[in-house]
Amino acid sequence: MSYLGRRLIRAAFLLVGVSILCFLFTEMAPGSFFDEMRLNPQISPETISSLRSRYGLDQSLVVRYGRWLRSALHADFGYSIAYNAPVAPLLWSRAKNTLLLATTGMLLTWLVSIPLGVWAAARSGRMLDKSVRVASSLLVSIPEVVIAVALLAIVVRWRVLPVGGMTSMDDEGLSQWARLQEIASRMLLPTIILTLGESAIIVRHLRASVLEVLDTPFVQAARGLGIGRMRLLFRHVLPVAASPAISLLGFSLAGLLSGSLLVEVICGWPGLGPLILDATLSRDFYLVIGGIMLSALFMVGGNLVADIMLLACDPRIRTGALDAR
Amino acid sequence: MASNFPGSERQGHPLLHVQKLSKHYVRGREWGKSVAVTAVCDVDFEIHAGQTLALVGASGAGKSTVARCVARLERPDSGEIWLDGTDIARLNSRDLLPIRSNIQMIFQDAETSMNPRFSAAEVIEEPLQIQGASRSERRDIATAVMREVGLPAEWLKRPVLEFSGGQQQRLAIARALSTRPKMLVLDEALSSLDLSTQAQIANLLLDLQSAHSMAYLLISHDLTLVARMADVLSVMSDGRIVEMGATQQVIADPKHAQTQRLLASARAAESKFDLASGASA
Amino acid sequence: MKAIARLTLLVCLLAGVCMAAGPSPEKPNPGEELERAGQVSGHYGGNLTIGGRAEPKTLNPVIATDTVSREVIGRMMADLIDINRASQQTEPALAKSWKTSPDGRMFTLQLRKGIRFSDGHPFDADDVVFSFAVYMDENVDSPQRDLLIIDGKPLTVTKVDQYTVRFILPRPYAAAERLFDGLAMLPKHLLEKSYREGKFVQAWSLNTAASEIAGLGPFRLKQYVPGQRVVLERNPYYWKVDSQNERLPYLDELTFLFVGSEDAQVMRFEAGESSMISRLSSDNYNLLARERDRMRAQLADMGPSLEYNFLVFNQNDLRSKKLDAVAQKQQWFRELKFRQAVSAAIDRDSIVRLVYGTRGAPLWGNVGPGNKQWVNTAIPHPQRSVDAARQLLKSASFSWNQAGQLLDSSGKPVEFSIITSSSNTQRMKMATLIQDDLSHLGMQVHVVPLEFRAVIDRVFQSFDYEAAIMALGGGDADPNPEMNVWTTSGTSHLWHLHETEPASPWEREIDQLMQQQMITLDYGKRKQLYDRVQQLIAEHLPFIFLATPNILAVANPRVGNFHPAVLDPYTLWNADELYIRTPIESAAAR
Amino acid sequence: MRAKTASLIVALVGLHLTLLLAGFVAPCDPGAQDRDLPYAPPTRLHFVDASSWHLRPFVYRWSAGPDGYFENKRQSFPVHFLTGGPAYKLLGIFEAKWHLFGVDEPARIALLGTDGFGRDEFSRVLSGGQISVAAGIAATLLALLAGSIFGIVAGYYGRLTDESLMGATELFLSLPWLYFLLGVRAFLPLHLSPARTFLLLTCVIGLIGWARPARLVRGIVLSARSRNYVLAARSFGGSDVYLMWRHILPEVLGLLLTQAALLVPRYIAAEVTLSFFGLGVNEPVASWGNMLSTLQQYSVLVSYAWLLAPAAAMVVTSVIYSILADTLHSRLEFRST
Repeated sequence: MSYLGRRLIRAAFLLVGVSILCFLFTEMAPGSFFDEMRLNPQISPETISSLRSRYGLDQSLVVRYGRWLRSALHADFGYSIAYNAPVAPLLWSRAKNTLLLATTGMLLTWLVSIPLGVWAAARSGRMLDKSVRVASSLLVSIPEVVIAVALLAIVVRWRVLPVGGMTSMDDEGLSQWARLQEIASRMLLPTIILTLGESAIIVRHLRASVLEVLDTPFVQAARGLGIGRMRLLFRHVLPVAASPAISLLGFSLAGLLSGSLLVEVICGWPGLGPLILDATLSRDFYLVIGGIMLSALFMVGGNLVADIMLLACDPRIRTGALDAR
Repeated sequence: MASNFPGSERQGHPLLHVQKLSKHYVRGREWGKSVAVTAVCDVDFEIHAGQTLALVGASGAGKSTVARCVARLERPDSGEIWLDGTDIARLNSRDLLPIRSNIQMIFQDAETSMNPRFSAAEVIEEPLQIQGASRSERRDIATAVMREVGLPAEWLKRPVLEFSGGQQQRLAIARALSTRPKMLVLDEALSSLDLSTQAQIANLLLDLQSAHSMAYLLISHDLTLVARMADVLSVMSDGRIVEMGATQQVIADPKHAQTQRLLASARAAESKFDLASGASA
Repeated sequence: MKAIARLTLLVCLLAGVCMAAGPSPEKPNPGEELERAGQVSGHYGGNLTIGGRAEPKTLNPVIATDTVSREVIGRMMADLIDINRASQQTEPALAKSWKTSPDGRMFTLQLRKGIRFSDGHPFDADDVVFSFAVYMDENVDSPQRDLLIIDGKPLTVTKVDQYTVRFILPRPYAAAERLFDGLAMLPKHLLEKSYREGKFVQAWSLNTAASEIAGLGPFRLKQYVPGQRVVLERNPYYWKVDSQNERLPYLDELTFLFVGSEDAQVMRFEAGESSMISRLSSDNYNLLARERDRMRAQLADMGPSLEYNFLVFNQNDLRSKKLDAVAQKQQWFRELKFRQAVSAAIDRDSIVRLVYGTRGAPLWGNVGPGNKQWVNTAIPHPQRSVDAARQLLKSASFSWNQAGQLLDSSGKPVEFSIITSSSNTQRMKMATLIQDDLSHLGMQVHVVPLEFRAVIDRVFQSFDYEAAIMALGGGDADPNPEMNVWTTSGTSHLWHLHETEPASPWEREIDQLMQQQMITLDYGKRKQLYDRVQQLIAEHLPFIFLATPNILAVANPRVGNFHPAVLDPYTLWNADELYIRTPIESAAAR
Repeated sequence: MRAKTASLIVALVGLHLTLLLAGFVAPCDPGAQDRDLPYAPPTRLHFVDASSWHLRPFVYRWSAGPDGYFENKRQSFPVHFLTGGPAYKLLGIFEAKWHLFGVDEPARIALLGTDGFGRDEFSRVLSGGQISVAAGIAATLLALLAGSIFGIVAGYYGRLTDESLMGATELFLSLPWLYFLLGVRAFLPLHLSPARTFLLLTCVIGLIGWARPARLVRGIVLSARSRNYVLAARSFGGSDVYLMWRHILPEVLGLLLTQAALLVPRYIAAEVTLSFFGLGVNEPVASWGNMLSTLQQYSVLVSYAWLLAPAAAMVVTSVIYSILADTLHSRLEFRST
């Protein structure tokens, strides 16, 4: 209890820290939303400066932060200059899609990497293990952007899957089932891209920790007792080996969320990614900060979930044996 | 310094004099309030040069805490620890450093108390290195103490992992000897060894004690060993010393219930052992 | 996997044909003064999907600044007088005719009678007066407001009768009717309330219900799906008919997908999910052209655009700024022969070839060959010559050292940096080519890619740059929008902003010429004046013009009446006339 | 095991030596443009001509035709080995003109084709590799140095120190780096010399990267500091610094080595992202990052497959490094048990 309480307090501090740094960074980044208008010779600088003051961009950083905090307390999280609307609903309408993509990616990642990691460890040194290791090191090393763009190009060229968006233009006419199929088929590519990069890391870690556990005496003993291979691996070894992998889970959830932003942009998935990228490039100040705060929230949430799972798995943490002293 | 402790019949000042030693631990925090657990409470005793005092008691009685406080691995909450005329209970680590060479600790598990990456020489020289001795000085002392504990000096270059359990314990003793201490704290130092090795090491310790007239603070739950080595026996229970006296006297006539319990269980174990050995013979 | 893909493809195709039953067009009734779009023919039905680069931000025509929003809004709104993108001439829109007073200051517009907004509410002079009040309101800060302020004075709008409005300009203004293009007429009945309450800026956001939004354009809002698409449907009351007297538009629906980038536009087009791309880069155009057989696309190369890419040297007054390093280099930048040498050494043909894949045109002046009405064809097009450049530098007392480095008269090596937007691959490529070109003169040039807003910030605000590659123009063919670039007081007078007095006789002359052409109403005389402006610019090279890309577009072969123009919006300007061909028709068209 | 280790060492040395001697191995100046040959496919090496077999390979020139490039077979150009060519600086110091191979003018040998400016992709992959790999290694060192200092301190002192330092790592991991990078660029002088760009690159990657190793190190230190021999050393009066240096650091060294082998390829990849934001190495200097960033254009990606060469080079590098990481890992495992 006290451990969780401490984690929550830290998370709150973290979010405040992120918001302050966000404001500092946005202050540092040159240019403002209305700068693009300067390129249009027909718009006068007076109009631009009057627009700036309308949106409070000429205020000092502290004033803006104060205003933002107040608006955050009203759950608005500021006001988007480009959309002329409060930030929170804008974000929420896209966050749903991002969460859908990220959680699916997460599930798929674990579905793929747990069997692969355990299996590779069980057959360490053989073909399967070698190919898993080579494949994972390849996937880890190529930048995600390159993987994503290349896969996308292949898919487009070969017409394997529909690309981009979430539903086709007129989904109302379709039955629920057809709609679901449609969404699934469009989600497939971004999910695969997400899964590839993330599971490469998890497979590696899981393989290593399973190998470690396989070496321990209790497994040797269990083997001596004649417990079946499958049962041994998944009932006895995996739960012990899972603990370091679970602590990875927090990172991987956060990684999936931030990774999904990139994949969304490349695949045209209507999530937070395109919105935040666009807002960043156009300096839609509060929208950017809102987006960052949301992804920081996801990250903190992911770590918290991982901590709770660890707590459930590893009682040493609860007593503070690992943390205190 | 008037003293009414057993063994105080000896001449001169005691080498170690512990007064009203107390130590609490903080076990986690619950809603901002710290929950203290008392480990040691108002412990008094003294040891003279060349003498051995044994602390016995059930596990959790606070023996090890006393040992750690005396070796200043922990800072006691209150009380005084006079070592050779200096109260070390409150000293900071810089002032403590020169005094450290006078008191050394030998741990229960010799293997884990030595960095497996080190060679024997590195292990033995570590306290000297911390004290700031020169390289050649360290080498000389290391060779000398190796011989003293009965290990060939050529083994100095060997990694620690290649030594057997008994040899590792000898190595640990050699390390403790390297600073020529006046006092050794033996925290269950022999309990993880098999019986014959234990006897060898015990003999070694007794020989060293008479050679250098060192004082020993012996922490143990093994009454047979205590009976053999200790001059004074003190029994701890729940952080307090409940009984203290000359070893033979306490064993012969235990006063406190805790002492009686300890003795009874030791005798039971002993008879079992006798049975076992008898059967095997 | 394949089965799913095939299924979805099938679903898409079916959907494209038989779905999308928008409102059917109202039969024209005699009371309406409809515009007949001459030769146009087509047939009803179908949904046209267009992949847009970004998501629109608002549906409010008064405050929209980004191109995507304006592109969508433009299909829902109409203006009084329209510039026909194909002919580049003005033509009647909501005003069926107009009269100009002899002094050019008074415009009397005759509105169409009996026409209605897309919600069926009639349109009249009150709506026009309301619209202009909104546009000119200081508290709304419409970006179009500046257009309507001439010499610091706003134009005045008065209602003469229900279908007549009169505009009075503060002074004669050449081609003033072009001002009306793009000023959407607003429905007073829907917007007056929010305007009175001072909440106009929040009105017509993306989340506004479709029933709350109405315009006079060919389409009206049907649905907005955040992050995905905006769907427009036919405006059943639109005021144009085709040659068969059938009410336009032909399309049932027009869908804008938000796909993110040009590459994504191409991918979605290749996947058959969108049917049109309006401004393709030459790389993608050439890619599609190479695969014309596979793609079966209608490709359109409309020739050079009006955009001009240029290299500008920082000649700003830096005395108040702490930019000594830049200020020291300005003595080179202010030297005409230096700029001429740079211009002579730049290999414009290579730029057109390597950057635009030959789909562009080299430029030596601010008006390119795309603007046939105004281009001064007498401006010389000198060949690239490193020797000539070296001669020029030598005559300006530059010299070279042993290693071939160019030194100025004080012996300092010539070294400067060119900033450009890192997201614009074309300009990045130009910079790299120029870097190599100028190295042949012994100049050491650094290419510094910066993020777009950072470039703008440096060029317009901090002046902390040495040279930049940028682009301007593209709006209209007329010289008036260029006023702010070439006159010394202009806000886009990039090489020397906030110049109080013309720094040189030629700048003074340009000021006079530009002012004069603005109040001259006769095209021939204006052309003469503007020719002289172009000549002066080409001679004094405040900008070193590089090249202009062609306007490239592509459409699915089933899109009928696909006639892109070189003016924005390049492909959708005739959205009301676009239609979906039947497979038989499209086979015949090929 | 032995043979495997040997081949790993050969591969490691071979890779780094090739990159180190890029100027010699590459036939062309990596910055030299040939504007008549943009996007030319890889030069084909021929051994057979109309009449006979040749031991020495030869090449033809590319000519531009309406449907792309074709080989101009009128004249053949033999490949020379150890031949003179464009001047370069070996190891950045010695002026040299010798190249491993080359062909006579006006022919060109572009083993991996050319990019959009007609520059030799092969030469650019090599010279770009110098910068990318060096930046990757330097950034790794920086990140691990910072990470291990923070990790050890946090793990060793625990409590508030730990709490605040781990809070800081979490903050670092959730920060909006895009904005930070834009901001940083605004503060920097406009043009940076390649050396300074390199330094900057290293610092940025390293600074962003320290958080993860710090957490890993902390985990190990947490368990290491309660080991008995640490306690023993403390009882001898060892100071905190001494304990950390002598007992704790060797404990994490294994992890650090493995991490290093894992991070180098990752940080090489990170340079791609940085190049995209104008924080990478600028034209005309090559790096794998700025070479790959042109591939983000769909038309380039699907039309000119040979421009994927830097990605292939990255994969090779990364595979070598990951085998190294695996080997190190199992070695250390072996030693500690």
